[in-house]
Amino acid sequence: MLNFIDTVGEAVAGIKDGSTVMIGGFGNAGQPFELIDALLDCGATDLTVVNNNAGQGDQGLALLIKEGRVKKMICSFPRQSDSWHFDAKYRAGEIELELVPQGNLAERIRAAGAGIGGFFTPTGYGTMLAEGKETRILDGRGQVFETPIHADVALIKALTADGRGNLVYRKTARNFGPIMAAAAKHTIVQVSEIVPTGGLDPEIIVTPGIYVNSIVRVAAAAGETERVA
Amino acid sequence: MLNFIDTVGEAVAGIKDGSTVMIGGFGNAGQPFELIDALLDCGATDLTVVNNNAGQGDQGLALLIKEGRVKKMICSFPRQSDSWHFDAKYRAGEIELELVPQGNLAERIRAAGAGIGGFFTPTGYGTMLAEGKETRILDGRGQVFETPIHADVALIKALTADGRGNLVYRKTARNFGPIMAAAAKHTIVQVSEIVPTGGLDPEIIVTPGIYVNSIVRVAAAAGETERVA
Amino acid sequence: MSIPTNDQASVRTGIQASETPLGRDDLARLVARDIQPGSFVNLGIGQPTLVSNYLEPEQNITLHTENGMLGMGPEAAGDQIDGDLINAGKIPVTELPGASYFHHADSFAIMRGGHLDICVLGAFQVSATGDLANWHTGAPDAIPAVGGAMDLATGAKDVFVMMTLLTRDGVSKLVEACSYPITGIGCVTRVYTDKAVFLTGPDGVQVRETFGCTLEELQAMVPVPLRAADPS
Amino acid sequence: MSIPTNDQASVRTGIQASETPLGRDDLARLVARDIQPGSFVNLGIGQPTLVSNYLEPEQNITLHTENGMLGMGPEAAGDQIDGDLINAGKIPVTELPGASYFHHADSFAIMRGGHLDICVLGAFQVSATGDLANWHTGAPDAIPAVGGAMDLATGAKDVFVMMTLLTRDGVSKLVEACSYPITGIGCVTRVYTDKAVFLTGPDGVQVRETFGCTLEELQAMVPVPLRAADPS
Repeated sequence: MLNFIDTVGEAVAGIKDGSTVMIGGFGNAGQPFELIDALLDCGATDLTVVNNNAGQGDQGLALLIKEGRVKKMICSFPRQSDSWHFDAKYRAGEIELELVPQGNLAERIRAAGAGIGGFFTPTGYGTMLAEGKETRILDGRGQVFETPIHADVALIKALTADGRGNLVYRKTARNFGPIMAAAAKHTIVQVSEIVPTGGLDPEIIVTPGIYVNSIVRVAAAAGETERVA
Repeated sequence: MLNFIDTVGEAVAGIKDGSTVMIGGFGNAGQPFELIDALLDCGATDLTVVNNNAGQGDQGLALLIKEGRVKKMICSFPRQSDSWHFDAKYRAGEIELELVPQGNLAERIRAAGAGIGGFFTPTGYGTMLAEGKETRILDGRGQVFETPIHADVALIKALTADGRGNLVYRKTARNFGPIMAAAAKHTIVQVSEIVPTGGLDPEIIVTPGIYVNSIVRVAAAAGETERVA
Repeated sequence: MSIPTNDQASVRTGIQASETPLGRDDLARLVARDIQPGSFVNLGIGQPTLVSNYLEPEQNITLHTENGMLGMGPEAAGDQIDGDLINAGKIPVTELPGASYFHHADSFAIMRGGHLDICVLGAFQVSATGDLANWHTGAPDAIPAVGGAMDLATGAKDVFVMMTLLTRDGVSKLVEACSYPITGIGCVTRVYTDKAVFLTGPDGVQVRETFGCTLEELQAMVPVPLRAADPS
Repeated sequence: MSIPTNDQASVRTGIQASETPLGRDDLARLVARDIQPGSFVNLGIGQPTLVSNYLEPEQNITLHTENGMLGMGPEAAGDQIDGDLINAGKIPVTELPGASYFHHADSFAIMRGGHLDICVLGAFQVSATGDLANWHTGAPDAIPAVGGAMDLATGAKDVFVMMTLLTRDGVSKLVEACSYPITGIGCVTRVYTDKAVFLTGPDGVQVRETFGCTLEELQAMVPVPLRAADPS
């Protein structure tokens, strides 16, 4: 069921302790900063967070980690020059890390949304990241068995929603949004703009409204909050 | 390497006997009729054809089957009121049939393009169509192991191409085009219109040019050849 | 004939009854009314397609068609007919405001990923535990064709079947175990027939409504144990 | 210094030589010239990014970035900077005519499905048979991070490595077997270094060019058997 919600606080209010939460974005592009801030405010804890990174600087996901709300990160690239909050928690043994090659992360999220129970991929074969995993030779190549990543909630950012919850994104801010929307039981989207039903060309819709549960408009213009310098 | 080609005949000239050929379309929508006619004219035989159906009436794929060029069909729905050429060949034992649930067909084609070596799906579990296939319980459900379908050539139809081979489609004619383009070694596209590079908005491109090898413009307006009555 | 006037399928108490068997259109009207507002629904080819005639705009139902569309509108007529805009039965249809198009893998991901609330399918047979047989008669000379039936049966949250209860020869299509090749195991949750509405599942068959017969008369036609539906 | 002026990497005969080691920019220029016209290419973070500075428009190369774009242009400056348009290194970039955007699973399908002609990556070590180690030093206190390295290594048709041949301590990074955790097995086809270009594969290491050293001097630095490249 689709709901249009007035504030980011109300949008995230139902997120429970212990939830698995997917958060869109790659770098700052597509990061739903306002929803993450609201998640910080709402107090939910003991979270498993799925994101490409593990927070940067002193904002968003990094603060959620700093405040001890994240028990486990599933991500491909936690180590960055400004990922000090994750680094500190990790070295202190206070956060669990499941490190996943980025393509496996994307494909496992996609598999969850598409009803695939598991798949074989050459990525990671013979590496540390395949240790303990089932392997087999397919098409003459060593391949590793990977399983879907489902989530209770996805927090994503899109450019525009229509009255049916159909979404379009902007440039490389599209990244994880479409696959996370499909993989989560409940998808919460912050958008820059809401247009009436029929206001988006059916040919250009990237995420159909069937994958969207809650929409909240955040006033900043597209790309505005992420603008560099 | 991308080539713009003047005639459908030249476009299909390189298709060899024994090839696996994917043909887009669902019903008449998205069927590349002119490319199929050219394939008939070019004489290639002993083909394995991947299509949702097995030809209708006295046109296109049905004629290819009638002329004995198809040794095997991989499809989900061969039996239609006007699939008499397939029916005759099948009853005569002159054509092999690999019957695949439509979603497995789509997902197996997608897997080929995405480098997935195989996947488990609940579709077909416990049915005749899973006989002899590996199964396992995943996420508490019986699932069947399915493998990718690769092709030598894909023949598809799109609405518009730009100078880089980027494609957009029209309404439900999109169907198998995007996934077949990615699954074939060589993708041949008939389009209604070719626009200069930069003439398609980067946000709306459905098939990036990396999946396209040959483009030929076929004069009929979009939807014109398929118009009913 | 009359149809019970419950607004929501989920607020029924025990068994309901009408005086005559239901015709195809009445049955379609009943299924339409049982679909929860805001649902995403796929209607199979044939009898299930009739359901679309009875969906009310205020139900806000979104129809999915497997060939790559959400927001499918009614069948197209006259100038609306466009060969690029068809449904799974290859019939020209229309597009409603808020529609979207996608390719076949994305379309079946919607079905297979459990995102459709309901699909409505025809059937040859349904078993007491919800096994569905609707793709193959099993006849040795039959050319098999499956289409999207197995994906729908396995993927939708609820699978409703619409069928006549008896074959032309008077044999029940609701059976202990399917003799036809099955489409999916334990997937059917409700069976709408001309004589009754059945709820199927791991615990056996409940009867929600009867049309033109009593529960006892119904039991005499059907080779599986029936009981009145639990109040829900 | 001078770089051999072959137009196509595939038409070289035996070993080539220049008088001095190559600097980073000269090496990037050499890699750029070795990329076949019309190729689809992914350039890794760091040194490989320099290659984009030397691609000629007439080569008609399309750059892919893992975060969801084909047709990436040069780094953005001034008013061009847009936080929604970044590369895999999170640096603002530009969009060329004919670009396209897609989501992460579609972007990695391009990499994993074997559709990229070439990726160019940095490395800690490459083995004689083309194993790549470029994601983890193996240090016990290191926080591991892999990003898209394994997908690129495994997926691209050709994997080119750019690195200095020796560590700061003078140890060869071209090794018999990687001591660092590997990124992919047997995936590297060419290694571009300041001292030589190597072709790696199941049959061992061939030297295509040397820069500021002879094949014998090179062999003295490298613990794996080298031979002059076969004429190709």
